[in-house]
Amino acid sequence: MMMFALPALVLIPFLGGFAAWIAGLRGATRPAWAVSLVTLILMLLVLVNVTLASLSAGTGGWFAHFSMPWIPLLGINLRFDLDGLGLVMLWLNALISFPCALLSARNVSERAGLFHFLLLSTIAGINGVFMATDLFLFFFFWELMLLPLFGIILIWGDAGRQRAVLKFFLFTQGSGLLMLLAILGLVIVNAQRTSVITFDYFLLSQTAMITPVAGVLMLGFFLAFAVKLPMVPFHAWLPDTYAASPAAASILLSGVLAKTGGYGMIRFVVMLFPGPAAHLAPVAMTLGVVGILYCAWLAVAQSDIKRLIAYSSISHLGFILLGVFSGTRIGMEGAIAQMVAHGLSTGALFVIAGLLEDRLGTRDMAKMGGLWPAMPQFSAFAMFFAAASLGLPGLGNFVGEFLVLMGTWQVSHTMTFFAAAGLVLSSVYSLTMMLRVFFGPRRSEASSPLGALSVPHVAVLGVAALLLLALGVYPQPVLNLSVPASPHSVSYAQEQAQ
Amino acid sequence: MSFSFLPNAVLVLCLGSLVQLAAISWRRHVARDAVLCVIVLLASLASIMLPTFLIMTGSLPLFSSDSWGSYAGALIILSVIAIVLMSRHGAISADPSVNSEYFILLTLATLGGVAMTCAVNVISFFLGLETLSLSLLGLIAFRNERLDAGEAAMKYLLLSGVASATLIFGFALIFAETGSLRFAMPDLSHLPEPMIGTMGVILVLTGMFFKLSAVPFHLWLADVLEGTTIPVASLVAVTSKIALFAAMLRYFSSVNLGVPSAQVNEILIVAVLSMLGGNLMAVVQTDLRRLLAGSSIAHVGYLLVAFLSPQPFGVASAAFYLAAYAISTLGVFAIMNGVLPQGRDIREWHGLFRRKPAAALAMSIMLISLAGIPPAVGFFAKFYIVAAGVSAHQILLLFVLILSSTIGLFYYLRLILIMLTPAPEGYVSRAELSMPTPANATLIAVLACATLVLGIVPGALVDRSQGIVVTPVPIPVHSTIP
Amino acid sequence: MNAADPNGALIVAVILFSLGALGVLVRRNLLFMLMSTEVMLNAACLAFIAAGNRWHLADGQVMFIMIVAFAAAESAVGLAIILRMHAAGRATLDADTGNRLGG
Amino acid sequence: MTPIPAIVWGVSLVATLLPLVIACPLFVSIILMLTGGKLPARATTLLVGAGMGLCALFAVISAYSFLTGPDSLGALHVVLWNWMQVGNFTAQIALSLDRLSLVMMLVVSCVGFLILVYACAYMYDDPDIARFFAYMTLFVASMLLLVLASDLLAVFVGWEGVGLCSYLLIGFWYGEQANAVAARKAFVVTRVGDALFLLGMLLMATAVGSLDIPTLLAVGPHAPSTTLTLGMFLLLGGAMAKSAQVPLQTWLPDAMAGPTPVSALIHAATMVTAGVYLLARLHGLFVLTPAAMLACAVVGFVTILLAAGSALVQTDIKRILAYSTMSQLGYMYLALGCGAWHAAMFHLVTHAFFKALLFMAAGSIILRVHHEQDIFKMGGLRKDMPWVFTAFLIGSAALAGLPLITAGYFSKELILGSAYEVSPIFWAGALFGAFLTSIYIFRCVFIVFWGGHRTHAHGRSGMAMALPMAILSVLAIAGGWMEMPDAIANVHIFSNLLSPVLGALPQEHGTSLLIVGSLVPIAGVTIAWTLWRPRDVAPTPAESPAIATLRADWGFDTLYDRIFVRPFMVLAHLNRRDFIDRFYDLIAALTQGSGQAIARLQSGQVRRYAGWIAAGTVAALCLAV
Amino acid sequence: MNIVLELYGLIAIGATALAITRTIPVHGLLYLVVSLLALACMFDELGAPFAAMLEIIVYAGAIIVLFVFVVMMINLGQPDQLREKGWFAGGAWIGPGVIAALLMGLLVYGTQRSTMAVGTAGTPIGPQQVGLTLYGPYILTVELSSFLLLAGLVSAYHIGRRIGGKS
Repeated sequence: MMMFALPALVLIPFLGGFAAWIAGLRGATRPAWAVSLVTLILMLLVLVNVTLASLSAGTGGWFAHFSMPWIPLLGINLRFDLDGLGLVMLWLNALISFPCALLSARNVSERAGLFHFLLLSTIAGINGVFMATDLFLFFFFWELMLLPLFGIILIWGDAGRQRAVLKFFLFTQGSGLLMLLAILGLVIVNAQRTSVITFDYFLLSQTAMITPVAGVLMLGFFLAFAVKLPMVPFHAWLPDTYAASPAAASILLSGVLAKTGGYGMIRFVVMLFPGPAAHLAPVAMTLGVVGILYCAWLAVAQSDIKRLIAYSSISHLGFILLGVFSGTRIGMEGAIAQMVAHGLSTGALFVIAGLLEDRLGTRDMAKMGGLWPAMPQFSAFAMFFAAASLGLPGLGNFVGEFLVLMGTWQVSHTMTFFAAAGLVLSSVYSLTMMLRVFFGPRRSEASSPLGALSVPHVAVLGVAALLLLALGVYPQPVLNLSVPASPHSVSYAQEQAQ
Repeated sequence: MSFSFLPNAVLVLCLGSLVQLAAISWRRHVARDAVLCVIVLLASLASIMLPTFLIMTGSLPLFSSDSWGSYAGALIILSVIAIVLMSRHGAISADPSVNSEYFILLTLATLGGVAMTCAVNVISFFLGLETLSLSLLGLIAFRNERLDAGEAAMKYLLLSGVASATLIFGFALIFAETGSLRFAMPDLSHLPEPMIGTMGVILVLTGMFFKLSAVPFHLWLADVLEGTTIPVASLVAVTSKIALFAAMLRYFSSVNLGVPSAQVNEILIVAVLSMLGGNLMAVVQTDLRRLLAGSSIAHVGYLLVAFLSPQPFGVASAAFYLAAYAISTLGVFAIMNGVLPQGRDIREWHGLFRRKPAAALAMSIMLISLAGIPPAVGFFAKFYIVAAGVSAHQILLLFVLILSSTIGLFYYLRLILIMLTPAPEGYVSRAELSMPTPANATLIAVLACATLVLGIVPGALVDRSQGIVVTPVPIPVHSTIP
Repeated sequence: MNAADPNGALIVAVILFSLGALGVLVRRNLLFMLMSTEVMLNAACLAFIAAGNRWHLADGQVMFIMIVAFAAAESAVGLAIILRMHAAGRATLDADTGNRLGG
Repeated sequence: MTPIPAIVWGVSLVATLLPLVIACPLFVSIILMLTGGKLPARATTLLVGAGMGLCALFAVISAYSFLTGPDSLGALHVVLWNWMQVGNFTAQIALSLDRLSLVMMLVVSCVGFLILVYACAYMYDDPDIARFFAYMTLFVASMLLLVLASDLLAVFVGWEGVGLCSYLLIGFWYGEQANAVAARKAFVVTRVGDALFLLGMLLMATAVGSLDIPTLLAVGPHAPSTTLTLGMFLLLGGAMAKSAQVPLQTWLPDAMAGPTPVSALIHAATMVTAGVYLLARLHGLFVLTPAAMLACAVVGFVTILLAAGSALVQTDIKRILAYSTMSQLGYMYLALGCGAWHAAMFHLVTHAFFKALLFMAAGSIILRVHHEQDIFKMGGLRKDMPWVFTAFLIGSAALAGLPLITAGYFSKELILGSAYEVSPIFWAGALFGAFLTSIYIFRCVFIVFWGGHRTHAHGRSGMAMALPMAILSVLAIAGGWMEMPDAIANVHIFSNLLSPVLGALPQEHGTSLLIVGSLVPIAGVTIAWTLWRPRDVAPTPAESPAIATLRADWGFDTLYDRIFVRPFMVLAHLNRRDFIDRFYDLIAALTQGSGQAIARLQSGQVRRYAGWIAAGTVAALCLAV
Repeated sequence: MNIVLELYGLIAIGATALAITRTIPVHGLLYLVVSLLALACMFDELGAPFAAMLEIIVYAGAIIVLFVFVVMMINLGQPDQLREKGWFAGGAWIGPGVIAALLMGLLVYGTQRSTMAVGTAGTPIGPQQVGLTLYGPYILTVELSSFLLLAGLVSAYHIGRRIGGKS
């Protein structure tokens, strides 16, 4: 059962997507929506099952495994393995995918079937990324998950989407090709040493390499993940893309997709190339800090609410970079916690931004203002997530940021100092957003009746808020569970030998 | 023991063209001729699998029967079958009653192409090449009432004349230096004065690059694709390139291309220029065919990366890439031909997803494949090529490849994007949507499925391509008079 | 009979080849361009004959025959195209003007 | 293995009640948030009253049983759960009750209770009363967590929590842009301190391996002294921002934009004193770092004078009180810097009493004169509202430190004495500050309550407002009697209470200081009377550029605006489109341009095409040569 | 050294140079015929009498005549001639001249370095020998060349044919 759970996590959303597409062919929105929801619930059930099985296996190791030959001549297998990190990321993906599907009903009035197909395909691809341990398979999913998203943004996106989407794609694909180079380089180096062509993560992790080669190979991986994360100065695609995306896509992008970059950094940069990664760490951390400050600074000046959230998102992701490369356990845990918390909080903020755009017909904050009395419940949620985003202790983001800072402090005091300055700036932009959107006198443009929140919205935002709160006050289960397993994990090697 | 033979496919195609001629001389019937053409092509395809029919012993080897030749020959024949399927009688010429020649020329072009891929002697290669060229000329100018077609043919004629002359001049220099007409790059290190041999090889390369349309010998391609009909354009862009690339690979198979030399440097520079130039050129095109010309040039550059990488990946990845390229490019042309034959301006393609979703989806799959994104076959093909390049440590080429494929992404995706969005305000469409013929529709469906299936399960083709070897061209016993 | 020097013939071939190339590059009249390609082919023929002489092989002449066959076919097709374009309304034989393809 | 969170429910009564002290206001807050303003005002006030009453009751009971309990000299530790545990770093959500936190808990819960009762009346007619009390009770809960938490990181939760509530409450009337801007300013400025606090915690955690305060106090002294000094400076920075000390004081005057009970609770009695409390809790480490202590004293000293100077020329009654709060906090910092922990804590307590009282009285005035806050538009209110007058007078007297009868007198004397011990300059400055204090507060009293009517007062303050004021009035007078210098009476209830935690009260000084200290406030009041006693002409505020600067907080605001805020914002707006993005645009344009150039090669002229072929061949031949 | 060969070579070069610079097509063609005849003589000198005959018969006799036919059919007049003259104005020569000169220089440089020993040269390779080679080892290429000619034939036939309204 556990054996097939992993491929099922990819196949279920994909097949469900097909079913949704077929269900939506008649033009009705409802059936496709329902199929999509059922699929997600099914996926969640499988995930629960996997989690329960994993919990009994203890932490820090590999929980589940699946392998099947794919292109045997090149040593390429359909290989999935699951460790704590992957499991936590899968959960994040599953949680984020619900609002995407739930809240789509409003924006997506036509071709809903196609929308759900694309959405679920993206989710399937992301699931694959989080589990694949064959490097070719990983790369396959890595590229694959973007394609449906491309469609979603293009078909249902806002003005300027064409430019944005092209930019997004060029950045990610271009860097992806660098990663492909690195993967192949690793495979070839390994093949020269062992005369076996394999793309297996575990086998490749044992490749002995001379430093310059390893460094160059690592750089290929690093750049691909740095673009996806994104790291300054490769962030230019993100604000445009987030701003132009429909709500569901921006939730997915900010909530999960960016985290694939962080995930990759951990699994394929730090774990696979520990030595070179340590050499790169000062650069990566500096760029992380620069990103934290620079993008927070940019966020302050934005008038488009989605762009503001987008820049704030990059700023927060700098902490992930910082934590991953701090080289400390605590920093790494912090980075993982930050990924989860940031996924939830930014995802929720995009739900809010999407709703605002929906109700007001604009994203320009200059045309908003004084919305609190018109939509108190909604505004309270916004306040909550703004507080989470500025790192209020007691909410999930703080745990991540604190642990990251703690990890960083052990490495560099200066960097920690500047990163902490980012906390001040985060309060500036978060509160500026609150000020310009919800406080102050009511703008005349925004005087149309805004209405109450729908039940799905309340549910989504409420669940996100509860999870953030839970993560904030009792993060220990996540911290325990999310320990990334080493490719050299002894117990796993034994298990494989049997 | 040396022996001479005619490859089965060549033989079948020769006979087939005669049969077609005879059929025409009996009575003209266009549909019959088309069917006949397909039958001939299928027969030649089948004959590739069979042992050689016609062997003459004790003679000079003119053709080889290795797996590379069979594979490339099969690809050529399959691509021509696809081209026959996408040919619509109304579009080939103004007066469909004369279309019988069209099919004969297609058969002859196939004949030339297959002969080239198997040729191991300069003379047989030359004849194959020129048979293909002359047939192409006739096909390019087939709608001869059009000035466009005439101009395209004229350009092709003049430039290909120059290129052919250069090519054979190069052969002549090599012949003068080595005294051999073996179709294999001479081992220059054993020559007393290698420079003239090197110059000969470079002149030969000029001729080959011209036919491959590699930068800077590429300028004719866009004009020819623009000037002729869509099926012929795909013949130029796909079939003739496969044939030439196959021959070129055979020509250089006997030398180690990992060792730097003048000709290796030239190929390297041309590869870099082709990848960059083709993609950069395509970025700014507004005419779909010229855009595809740029794309085709760029793909030649990618192929050259595989070309420069030694065994085991080099040949296998080139073989795979040729198939992927053929499938995807033919797919694009087939869709153009079937859905929007007048859709030269890319703005005509706006909103195709709304107007013809299936065709637009197929087109997107093809473009994704050309761009090298999973799950289409082009992804694995590019992966394979990069693997070959990495194993050969072609750092420069790989970086250029990555840079240029990123540029390439831009225009492929822009096309998809255009199909997804409605036409801009004020653009008056002149092209009309047409209904693809059943044959064309089938072709599109088959190609789209092939793109996806081979993309997801490339194993079978990988196994096939890994098994391909280019047997070294035999050193002939000199053609002394018996 | 004196022994002919294939080397000298080769130089003549090279010069002829370059002259042919010059003709293609410099002439705007399609007819002359076609003629120039014939010159280039001729140069190649000469080179083959000279090489055949050097190695005392008949292969050079065989190749010559093939080239002549090709030259004949090519000029026939080329002239046919020129005639057809003329008939289809292209005003002059100028290769530089009246082009519809390009850009 | 997953460690099971260690929830150790204490067997004792205190251990059970202590979490409830925090939980009561928290639950009230959650209920109010979840009901989303649908509760009627009466239900809301009842709920708040009950919740806060229970909170105060539990606090008192637990304080009583702690003091009477077995380990009343030590600390009681209640571990609720393991917050996070990574590697060898552990943070717990744990409460600890010792005598220091006990005092603070009592102040917060009891004063908080009184102010919330007052607020029930004050805010009764506001349509958003539920939101108001949701924030207020959340604030109380956060403040109690801050006070009781045993782990610095948990303290930080409360620390930021009160900051957030302060932000929300300053911006409570968000309809006015200015209020929301003031709220943001308050949060951001204190956030600067929070960042420093966080850095200090990181440093301590790294040096000590734990943020648990008892561990810190036990292990911390063994840390290298530079580390310790740096850590203390960072924590001091955090405390200063929270307590609005120079140079991070600019947010407090603007924070008066919130409803007056907010000012009373947050910006006078509790939150702003959190810094003082924090430093007092860490006094064991603080005392080891003389540099940090000196800095603390200097900061307090400067703040006393600057704030008193500003208060002297304010026209807004709440701003006068705000500056006076800053000034009084300055006294506490001076005391901390001088190592007079008892004095600082004592002043904290008395200040909480009289400043809350002053704010309540001011609030009552404001409410009854149609939300007029300019003192020069008031006048002669003595007769309209005698009870409020009395309360305000008592508060003012305590603030000015009128000798013997006010609580402020005793706490201030204690500080003055210890300041003299460290440096006579500190003493003299603080004394001068006291002089200014009595002038500015009685200037306010005389202008507002004497003279002719310049505004019309209406209505009456209800019981719910009067009672808390009455209680606080009593405390503002009698609170001081807990601790008297030996020269007056040998009463040391307060210092005895805290001695087990803070150590013994230092040696007392002669009566000469005491006498000088007693005369100065009286002199101040006299001067105030001569300057602002009722005359025929209505008093007007003095105007001159110097005074305007003084009134505008000595120009700090403008300065910060010029050197920090404006360059930051202007540059940010200039770079709004992100120059890195432009760089990529440039690359795109280059690509496009080279594409155009390459496409232009295809001129359509076959000669040129042939030319390129020939040129390519020539170039390749060059390779061969 | 073979003075005769050099002489023929010079004639061929001169005639070719004149052929490609004429303004009147028929003049150009006539010079081309001279060049071809000189080449034929060179072939003969190089021991390829059969090739020399073919050169005269097929090239000069058939192909050039084809050109002459076309020139006659197109019937270019005086204006074309004047225009051709105009095209020869100075600047037009620079680029092509440089490229061609470079091409020639490089190739001459390359061939000059070659030390071509005169092997068994001198004995001509007669028609019989050529015939035996052509119909011996190269028999299949003869067969293929017929298809080359077929392709040329079909192409030329189709292109030359009138289609559409004019017919």
